[in-house]
Amino acid sequence: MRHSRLIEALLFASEAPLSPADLARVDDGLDEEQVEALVAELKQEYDDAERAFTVFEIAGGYQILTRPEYAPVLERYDTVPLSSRLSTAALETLAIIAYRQPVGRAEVEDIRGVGAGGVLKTLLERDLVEVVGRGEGLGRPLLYGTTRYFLEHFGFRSLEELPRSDELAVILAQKQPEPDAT
Amino acid sequence: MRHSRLIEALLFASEAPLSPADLARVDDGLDEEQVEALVAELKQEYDDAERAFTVFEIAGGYQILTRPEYAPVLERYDTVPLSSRLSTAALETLAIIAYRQPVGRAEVEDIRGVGAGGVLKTLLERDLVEVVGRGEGLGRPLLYGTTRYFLEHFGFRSLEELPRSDELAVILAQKQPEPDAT
Amino acid sequence: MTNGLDVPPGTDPLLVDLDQFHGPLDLLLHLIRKQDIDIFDIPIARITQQFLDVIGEMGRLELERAGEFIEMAATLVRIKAQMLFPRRDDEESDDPRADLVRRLLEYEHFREVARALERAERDRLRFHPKGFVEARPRPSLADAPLETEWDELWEAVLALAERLDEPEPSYQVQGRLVRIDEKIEQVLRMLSEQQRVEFAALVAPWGTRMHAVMSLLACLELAKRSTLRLRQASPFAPLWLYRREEEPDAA
Repeated sequence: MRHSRLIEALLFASEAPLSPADLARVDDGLDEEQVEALVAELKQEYDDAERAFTVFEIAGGYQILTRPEYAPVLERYDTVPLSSRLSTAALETLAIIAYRQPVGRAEVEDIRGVGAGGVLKTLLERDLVEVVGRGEGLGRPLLYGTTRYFLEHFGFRSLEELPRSDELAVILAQKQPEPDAT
Repeated sequence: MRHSRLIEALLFASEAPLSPADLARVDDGLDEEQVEALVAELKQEYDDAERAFTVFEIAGGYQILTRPEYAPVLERYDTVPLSSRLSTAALETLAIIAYRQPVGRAEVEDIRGVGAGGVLKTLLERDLVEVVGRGEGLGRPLLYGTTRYFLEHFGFRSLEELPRSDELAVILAQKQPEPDAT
Repeated sequence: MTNGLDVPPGTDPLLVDLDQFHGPLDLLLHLIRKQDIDIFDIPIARITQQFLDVIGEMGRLELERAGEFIEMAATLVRIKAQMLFPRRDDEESDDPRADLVRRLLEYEHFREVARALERAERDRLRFHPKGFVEARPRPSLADAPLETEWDELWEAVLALAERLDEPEPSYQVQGRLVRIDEKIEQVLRMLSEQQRVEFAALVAPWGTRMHAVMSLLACLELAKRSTLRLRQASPFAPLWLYRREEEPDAA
């Protein structure tokens, strides 16, 4: 393992600043001067790559911290209210799950033509969908359905009450694409 | 500021994994799919530069952690916090809750053959399990399930990653009503 | 050897420190596995004696733990007594040991899972998070009430339908095989949330004959397994599925 990476690991995982003497203890072949040179090199790498963090000298030791210009963003982030509306991607995914449940992720992705991993996580976290079983086939994919909270939130007593119309025929009828169809 | 660096700052400054939805909140112009692409890019940069840390997918989110090969070095330093490990009683109780959730205390005690009050209290305090509802029947017993932190603690991306074994199928099947012998 | 075990000295299964056991099932499993006993044919008299011998040494155990071991001892003694009654050969399922074996296997399984969790924990602890983080509130979606209304979702539905509109839209659900086990899962799920479900509600989301037939077969199968009860006040009246234990007049 390279000395510079040992130092990087230590600076990252320590809860307090580490002095050159502390860092030199990591390997018999290291002295404080070498440590200082390696830390300077590390800082240069972070600066060149414009990382959001870099090495700071604090209380006679070194510590990796985010750059000060990110402080306002981080602070604002903590106070920004969480989005209380679903994104378009989430709405579409929820629509497909509501009308085609139980349905696997692959089928949702086929219909929307894009990955659904992140969106599914959001819907699960929001308790709007849940895993309702496992499908057949490779890896027995998880099948998703809507939750009781989904019905409550949108004011339905049962799935039966979801509006249906001729326009929806396609969503309802879209065949699951065969894996071997080209 | 570049989106990728905003995300880097957030991941770096967070003590817990952040989901794509969490990260997307940092800027109105970001959606979850873009976040996922940016995180993948960030991870690639860390890997290319052979940083001592990189981005890991854990508990439905992302977290920057040191690579495991640095563990022996880090554990020699008392400035690196050590997480305490769970007792066998706690692990057994968690195993049952993880697979049987939502599950009441009585079922946990029945399976282990010992009282579970003290262990459950510890698991609740450590945020590894939570009350997820109430069961039917006498006294409407509290039902427990695992938390997101449970996934974090064991490094699982989701409950799907729980260890599985061939016997598990047998045990879970037994939970279903027995088919008639006739 | 005083306990009459035919095991070599030094591996005496009774030479155990009770503190290392996490309950009576753990101890029983130890006795069975250490002696290579077939768990489906436990020599109950011998195991009971060994179990009693071990807990005879447990004076130093605190009362609560002692209770758990004594309860198991009582169970073993009861099984032993039942084994003395002659059984008819055709009554396999009446083996008084059956429930104990089930519990032992179940516990052994979760003990294995716990070991796997322990390994996962050990592996996870090799990845170190950032040591110093400033205190920041942990964001969680659960803190933000969902404001999306149905009309927004409905618009997404319609937009999606339009986008998917093929030259020859088919107005029938087709192609997707309906499986009885999917239906069984669906029924079980609905009955876990509600005490009773109208059959029509099961079929409504799909509304095709194949779904109706498979749903009905699923219900009949579950009724046969005594998981649910079907009720219809009169012919052509709505058919209701009741969760079995919720049945008011169930014994």
